[in-house]
Amino acid sequence: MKRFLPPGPESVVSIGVLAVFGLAILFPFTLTHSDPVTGVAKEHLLAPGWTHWFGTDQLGRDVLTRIVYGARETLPAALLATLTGVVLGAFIGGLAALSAPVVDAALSGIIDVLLSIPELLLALTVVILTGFGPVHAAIAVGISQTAGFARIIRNLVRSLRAMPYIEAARLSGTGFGGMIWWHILPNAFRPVLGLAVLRYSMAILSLATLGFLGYGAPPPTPEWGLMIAEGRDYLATAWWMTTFPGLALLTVAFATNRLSHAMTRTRGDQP
Amino acid sequence: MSSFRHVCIQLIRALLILWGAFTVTFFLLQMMPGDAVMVRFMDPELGLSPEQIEAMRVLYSGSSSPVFQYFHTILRMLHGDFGYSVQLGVPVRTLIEAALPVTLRLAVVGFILSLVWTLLIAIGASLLPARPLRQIFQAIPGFWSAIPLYWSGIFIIQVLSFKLRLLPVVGVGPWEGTILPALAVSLPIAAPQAKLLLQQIEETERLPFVMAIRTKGASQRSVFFRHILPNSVTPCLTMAGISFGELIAGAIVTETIFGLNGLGRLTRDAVSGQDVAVLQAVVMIGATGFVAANLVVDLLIPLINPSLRSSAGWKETSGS
Amino acid sequence: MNTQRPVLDVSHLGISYDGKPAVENISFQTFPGQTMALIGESGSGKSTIAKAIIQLLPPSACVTHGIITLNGISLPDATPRALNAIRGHQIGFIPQDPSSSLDPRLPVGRQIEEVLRLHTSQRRAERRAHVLHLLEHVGFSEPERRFLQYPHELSGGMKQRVLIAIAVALAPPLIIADEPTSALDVTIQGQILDLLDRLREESGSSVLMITHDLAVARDRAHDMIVLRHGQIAEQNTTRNLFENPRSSYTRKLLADSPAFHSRPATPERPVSGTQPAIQVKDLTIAYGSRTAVSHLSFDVQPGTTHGIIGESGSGKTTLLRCLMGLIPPQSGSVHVQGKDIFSETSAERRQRLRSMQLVYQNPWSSLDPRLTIRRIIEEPLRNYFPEGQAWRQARLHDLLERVHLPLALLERYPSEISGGQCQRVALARALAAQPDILVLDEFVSALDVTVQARILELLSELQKELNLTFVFVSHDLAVVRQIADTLSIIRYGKQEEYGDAEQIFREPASPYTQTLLRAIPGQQHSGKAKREGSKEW
Amino acid sequence: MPVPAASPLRSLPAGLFALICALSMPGAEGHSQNRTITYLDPQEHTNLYPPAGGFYPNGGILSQITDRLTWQDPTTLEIRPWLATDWSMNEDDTEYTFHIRPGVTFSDGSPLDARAVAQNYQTYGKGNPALHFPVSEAISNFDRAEVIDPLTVRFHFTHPAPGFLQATSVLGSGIVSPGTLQRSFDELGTATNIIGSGPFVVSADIPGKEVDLSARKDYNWGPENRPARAKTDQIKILVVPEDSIRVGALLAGQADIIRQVEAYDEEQIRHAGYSLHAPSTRGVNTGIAFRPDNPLVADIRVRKALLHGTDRQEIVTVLYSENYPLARSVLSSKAAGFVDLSEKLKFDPVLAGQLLDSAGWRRGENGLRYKDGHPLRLGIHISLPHPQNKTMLELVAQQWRRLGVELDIMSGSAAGVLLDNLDPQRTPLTVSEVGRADPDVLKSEFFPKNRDALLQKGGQSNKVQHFQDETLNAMLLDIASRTDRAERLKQVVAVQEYLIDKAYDIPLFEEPQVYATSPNLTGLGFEAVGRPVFQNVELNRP
Repeated sequence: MKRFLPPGPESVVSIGVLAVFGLAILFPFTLTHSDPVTGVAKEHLLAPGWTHWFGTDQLGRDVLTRIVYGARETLPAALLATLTGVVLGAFIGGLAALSAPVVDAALSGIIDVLLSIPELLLALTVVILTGFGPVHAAIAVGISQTAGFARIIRNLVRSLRAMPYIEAARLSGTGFGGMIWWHILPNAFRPVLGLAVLRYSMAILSLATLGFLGYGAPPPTPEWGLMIAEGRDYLATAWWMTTFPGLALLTVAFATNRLSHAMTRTRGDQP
Repeated sequence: MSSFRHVCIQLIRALLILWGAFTVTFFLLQMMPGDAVMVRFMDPELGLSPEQIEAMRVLYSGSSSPVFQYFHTILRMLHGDFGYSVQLGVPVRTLIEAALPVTLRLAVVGFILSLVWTLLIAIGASLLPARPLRQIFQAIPGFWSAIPLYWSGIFIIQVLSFKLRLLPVVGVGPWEGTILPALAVSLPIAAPQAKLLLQQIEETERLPFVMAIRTKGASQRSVFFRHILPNSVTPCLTMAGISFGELIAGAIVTETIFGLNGLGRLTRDAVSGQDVAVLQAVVMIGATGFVAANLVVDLLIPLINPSLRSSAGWKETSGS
Repeated sequence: MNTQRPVLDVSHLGISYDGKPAVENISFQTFPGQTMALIGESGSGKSTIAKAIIQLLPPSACVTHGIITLNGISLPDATPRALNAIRGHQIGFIPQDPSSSLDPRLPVGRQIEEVLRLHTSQRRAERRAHVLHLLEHVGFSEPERRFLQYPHELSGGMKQRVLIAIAVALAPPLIIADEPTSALDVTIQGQILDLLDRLREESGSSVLMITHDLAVARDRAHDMIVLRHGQIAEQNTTRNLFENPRSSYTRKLLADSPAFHSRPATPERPVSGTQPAIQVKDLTIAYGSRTAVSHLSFDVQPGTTHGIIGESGSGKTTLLRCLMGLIPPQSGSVHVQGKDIFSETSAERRQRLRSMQLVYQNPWSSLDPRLTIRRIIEEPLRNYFPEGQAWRQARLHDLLERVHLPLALLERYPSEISGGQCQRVALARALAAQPDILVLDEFVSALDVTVQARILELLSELQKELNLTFVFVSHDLAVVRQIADTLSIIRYGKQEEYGDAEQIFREPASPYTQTLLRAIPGQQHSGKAKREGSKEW
Repeated sequence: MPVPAASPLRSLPAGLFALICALSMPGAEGHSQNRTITYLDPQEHTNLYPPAGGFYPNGGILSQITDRLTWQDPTTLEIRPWLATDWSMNEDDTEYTFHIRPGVTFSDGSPLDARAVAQNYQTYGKGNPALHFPVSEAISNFDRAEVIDPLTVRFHFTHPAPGFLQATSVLGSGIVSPGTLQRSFDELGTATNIIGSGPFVVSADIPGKEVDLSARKDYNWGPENRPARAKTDQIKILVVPEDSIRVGALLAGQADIIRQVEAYDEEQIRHAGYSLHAPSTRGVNTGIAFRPDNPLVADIRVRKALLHGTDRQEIVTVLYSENYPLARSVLSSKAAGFVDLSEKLKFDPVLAGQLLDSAGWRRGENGLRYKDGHPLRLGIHISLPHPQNKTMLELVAQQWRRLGVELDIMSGSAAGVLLDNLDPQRTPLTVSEVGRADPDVLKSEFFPKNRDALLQKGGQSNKVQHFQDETLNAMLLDIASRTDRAERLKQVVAVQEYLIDKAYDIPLFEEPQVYATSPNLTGLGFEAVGRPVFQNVELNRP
């Protein structure tokens, strides 16, 4: 594992931050004791203070609690989105890079077509086609990211294919399957992982954008994008409602971004 | 001769991509549940009977098969006719004519601003005297790409317009009204560009010729501006081409927040109202922007980088 | 020793990288009009010393002690501004790799002009005239045209001339030449060194030449310092060093340098008679409209070594790939063990590929960085032989022993072992397929002479024990001379000469071969530079 | 030493700053005298065919550019003359005769006479299928219009139409030029195509962004409280969907009037010295209507339980302000025929629990109620036009959860929501509200051929299996056709009681339209249903 996770203060801090949010996903009740869905209506719109660190929202729900439980909605969904994008992208991109030039040209053309359609618009269309909801939104974001992944993976695999050690392996009698399994996959794994981590932070933002535009989880789900979207109406009255979920989003996205940065940098073997 | 051939090939490729984008969206939109006629005329405010609604539907979309409509729509679009917005009751062309300048202004100003940021970040990260300062500049792209656009937009309005009263956001002229949204949209556009530029600068700095130039007695600043920067911008151009297409997607959010009535707002309303003709037109505009930006970049790269004059291709150089 | 005032005075220099000492206690002086050579293998610290002198060490390096003065000015104490005024003006620097040492984006004239712009108050027109003069001075015949050309339009030798023009533009008292010719073909190498000698004589500059090549140093330097592990192994005049080396390390270096030895006498091996292992007939290979190789023919007898010599761009790599069957020829044929390799069935092809292994030039890029050495060597064993785990294990140990590698290496990754070890692994992998023929592509070019000598010994040993046939491709005549029985010399894809190796070395028939042989460094003595570099090539 | 070509390090940020400063100047001091009044509306207008004026942004424009035959006094709800100087009707309300004021012209110069009025009503009352004009929901039983003389017009009805007089005063009955009605329906999406006789004329329409109004200098035929020309020359109606931007822009002096101020922002607006206006919409109160076709709410005990299990007071206190009075009936307290039914709407969670128990819904492990293994889970879609509707539903959900009932708040694409709302199985509940100052409003909301809030068989939806309430429908028809005003109002009371007794609707609060204006602006008036009237608006220099 140490071959994949580089040391260094930056990645340690990033991993630490992500671990806290991981804790929020797995055991939210260790971080907060309130109910994320039902609030005390009388205590609505309270400013941050000792009892409510991040204040309360318009229904008297603790904003911190909603952020903690919101991690559960936003982060796994982003993971699903990224996985969808990576798997589809790796399939299309890998297929293109490993196929005959004609197939490669055709697939590359398809990739370009998908790239030319604005990502968000594609995601919105897919959500409307598949129906609203967190899972559908995640898949939509994944599909909208697929083309980008596919292109990068195609170029990566093509450059790997040109490496002397691939030819050396073929001269050592390794077949096509063996070449992919033993040589291409292990060598593509880390760059793709680094890329996926970067895309993960983008997926978080895209999902939050869908939530913001009203295509994500239904209320009263404490989804971050939705919280920011709702909170902005209260900006003049209750700044904390949009500020803190925004900061949470920023923190996670920044941490994953830096992690990806650290991962792709070490040993400089980025594609 | 070969460069003419190259341009021709790229043009044909661009047209194929446009055709592909049209086809994909046409059938995606056909698959949507319900339609714009329903969304608009089933509104209880209008109190129309189901029979009347059905009559409306026949009027708008005709009763022909999707395949016929597909060819019909292509032919229409080739003549510059984008059809009729069911939702707003206006020809799509009128809508686009009103919306496109707004978004183009936003895109152009935002894009220029993003280039300014990119350059400033690169300069700061390379030339500032103190190492911690340089590191802060190096972290900016990651930080900016982590900011949700709608969130920064909200804060830009609240702080710059309402608190500091620098610029009004409502009832202002087209260019003035573009500045704040362009500022908001420029951050996420600048982030990946700056990240790539920093990466390239780092790579260029490792190249032997940089060391060779230092041995001539050139100062750090002179080496940076005369050699490192010009040698690092090529891949960023590619990225810039791609990000131009994303500006339109970014516009959906920005225009919602800033109350601009450009393509983004049009798109958003068209999506929720399932106004297929409008969506189709928007996709074609976005795709055209994307393809055109890439063509321009493709033709620009050899001008900037003499060693690529014989063989240029943005396909291979694009990255994350 | 020398009564003149030294140009450069280095004393007790110590440098460390991240706290680990890289260079210790180095002291030397250079004098006007003289060439001082710093000799050493990779990692000996020679480039570090050069960078310390010009004060361009990477941030991780740090000068721990010692003094560096240039004409009495202490360089480590100079301000950045003062240093910029010294670099290029007082110190000219000729970098190692001409192909990557010019800004690819600017015409070369502009790049020469830059040094004038930085250090003189000349106006534009004056600078231009100066640059044109310099271009002419370093041997360009059409300076006006060259001025506007981009680096990618020039050959390696031309680029090196441009870099020399930059270094000598302001006639600096000190010129540091960091491996100035190691990336160039042997014929061009001589011309460049001649040029450098001429300029030194004209300007009276002091030259500090950094090189790994004893032969080059012998031809050009007045004094020499042999470095080993960051310390001075020997400091001597060139004559003394070669005639009477004091340190054992110098003696070992001299012994391992192929340039100073002809081939050790080997028992006469059959050069003709039996069926050739490889038979190439009238082979022509084209890439698109360009002909890379034309009308090549040679035979290789089993158990012998055929050397193929060519400078860069001669088509030797193309030939080799065709030999392996990786690219088809336009005309002509290749027979391996009597069979035409372009009309074989896929089963035959698989069988031939097993018995004919290719070993690559770059030690690292031909080994998959994500696999352990064990996995790498096992690959052909798994693919070609159905035997089980135990057999493979035994075979693995046997192979490792054959290439003289310790068992401990098995679980390491390629990035964790040295270049020489990598080449041994590559050799073991090739041998694992139990081949009859090994095709070796610039197999030892990237290695230090001492390592190179060991690998060459290993090859001879393996050939004897396993009765292997070698095709040995190289640009280095001295190395090929050590190992080849027969020889092809190719130039621009055409065969210049083919025949018995000793015969060719003794009595070269083609003028090109004669030029090549003459250009081998180590045959002349310092100061006696031949005037060949004045004409353009 | 050579001098480097440039030092962007220093000059760039400075230049940028200068640029921003330079550009910010006009914004900071741009308020010239006699300037245009800026009105911010959260939504853009859609089709401006006058009968579609019920949509607020449409109403906001139509009420400035069109006049009606009559004017309804917002305080007394009395019908007063406007374009019609006087009128008469026959015994059974099947014939109405109006005398048109002489000298009125449309903004294109053509005369507004009996012929024009007749053509308007013919279109509103019967629609125009050829040009796709639908029928106005305000006009029932219309037969034909007859031009008696150039300034006299008579309308004939198939059945008694007692609501017609009031209907001539609503926004949906604004008179437009005959030329406007000869355009196709779709062309009326462009505001400049609407030619009316009102105090303002549309001078520009930038779709989705802006509608500019300029005053008609020759206007002198307004109703009695505002007879003369408009006090301001220019009104700019801007579309600004973001709540926080409308409020912020108002407070930052970038706008003069804003519509739709949410309750939580009222405090700071008042605090900053700005004025709030909250005209009532006087119709059916905002509430939650049941679709009894869905078996879950077919049982009156369940509906009653939810009615009594909803803490309406908490909703009003927590989410809204005094501008949102607690509903005391299905109808607004300011509507004609209102009856106070507070006693029947009491919050009583104990009773609610008992009712649910008796209906067979037992609490399960997790606190939710189950019957035959199925949870009591009711779906509802958010109704975006209503203030804080999503938050309100979340609060209702929070309250119902204590009863053991799960309120499933759904979202979806516009088409999906429409389809869902027509399917009682998916949406046993819907948010109901309609603004109109006439008792007919009850019919508009609940009658199967109208909005059909309860979704009856034979109504708007073909998904309904059984539910039909003939009693209710008969009562609603009765209101629409009863001629005697007192009798009519009695029937209105009966319908309100019936709706609550059957627990078809949970009325929550009386919905106002909340506007805020800058302190130096005066003269903002309102229609009977809360649409703004800009005729008397003017800015007083501070």
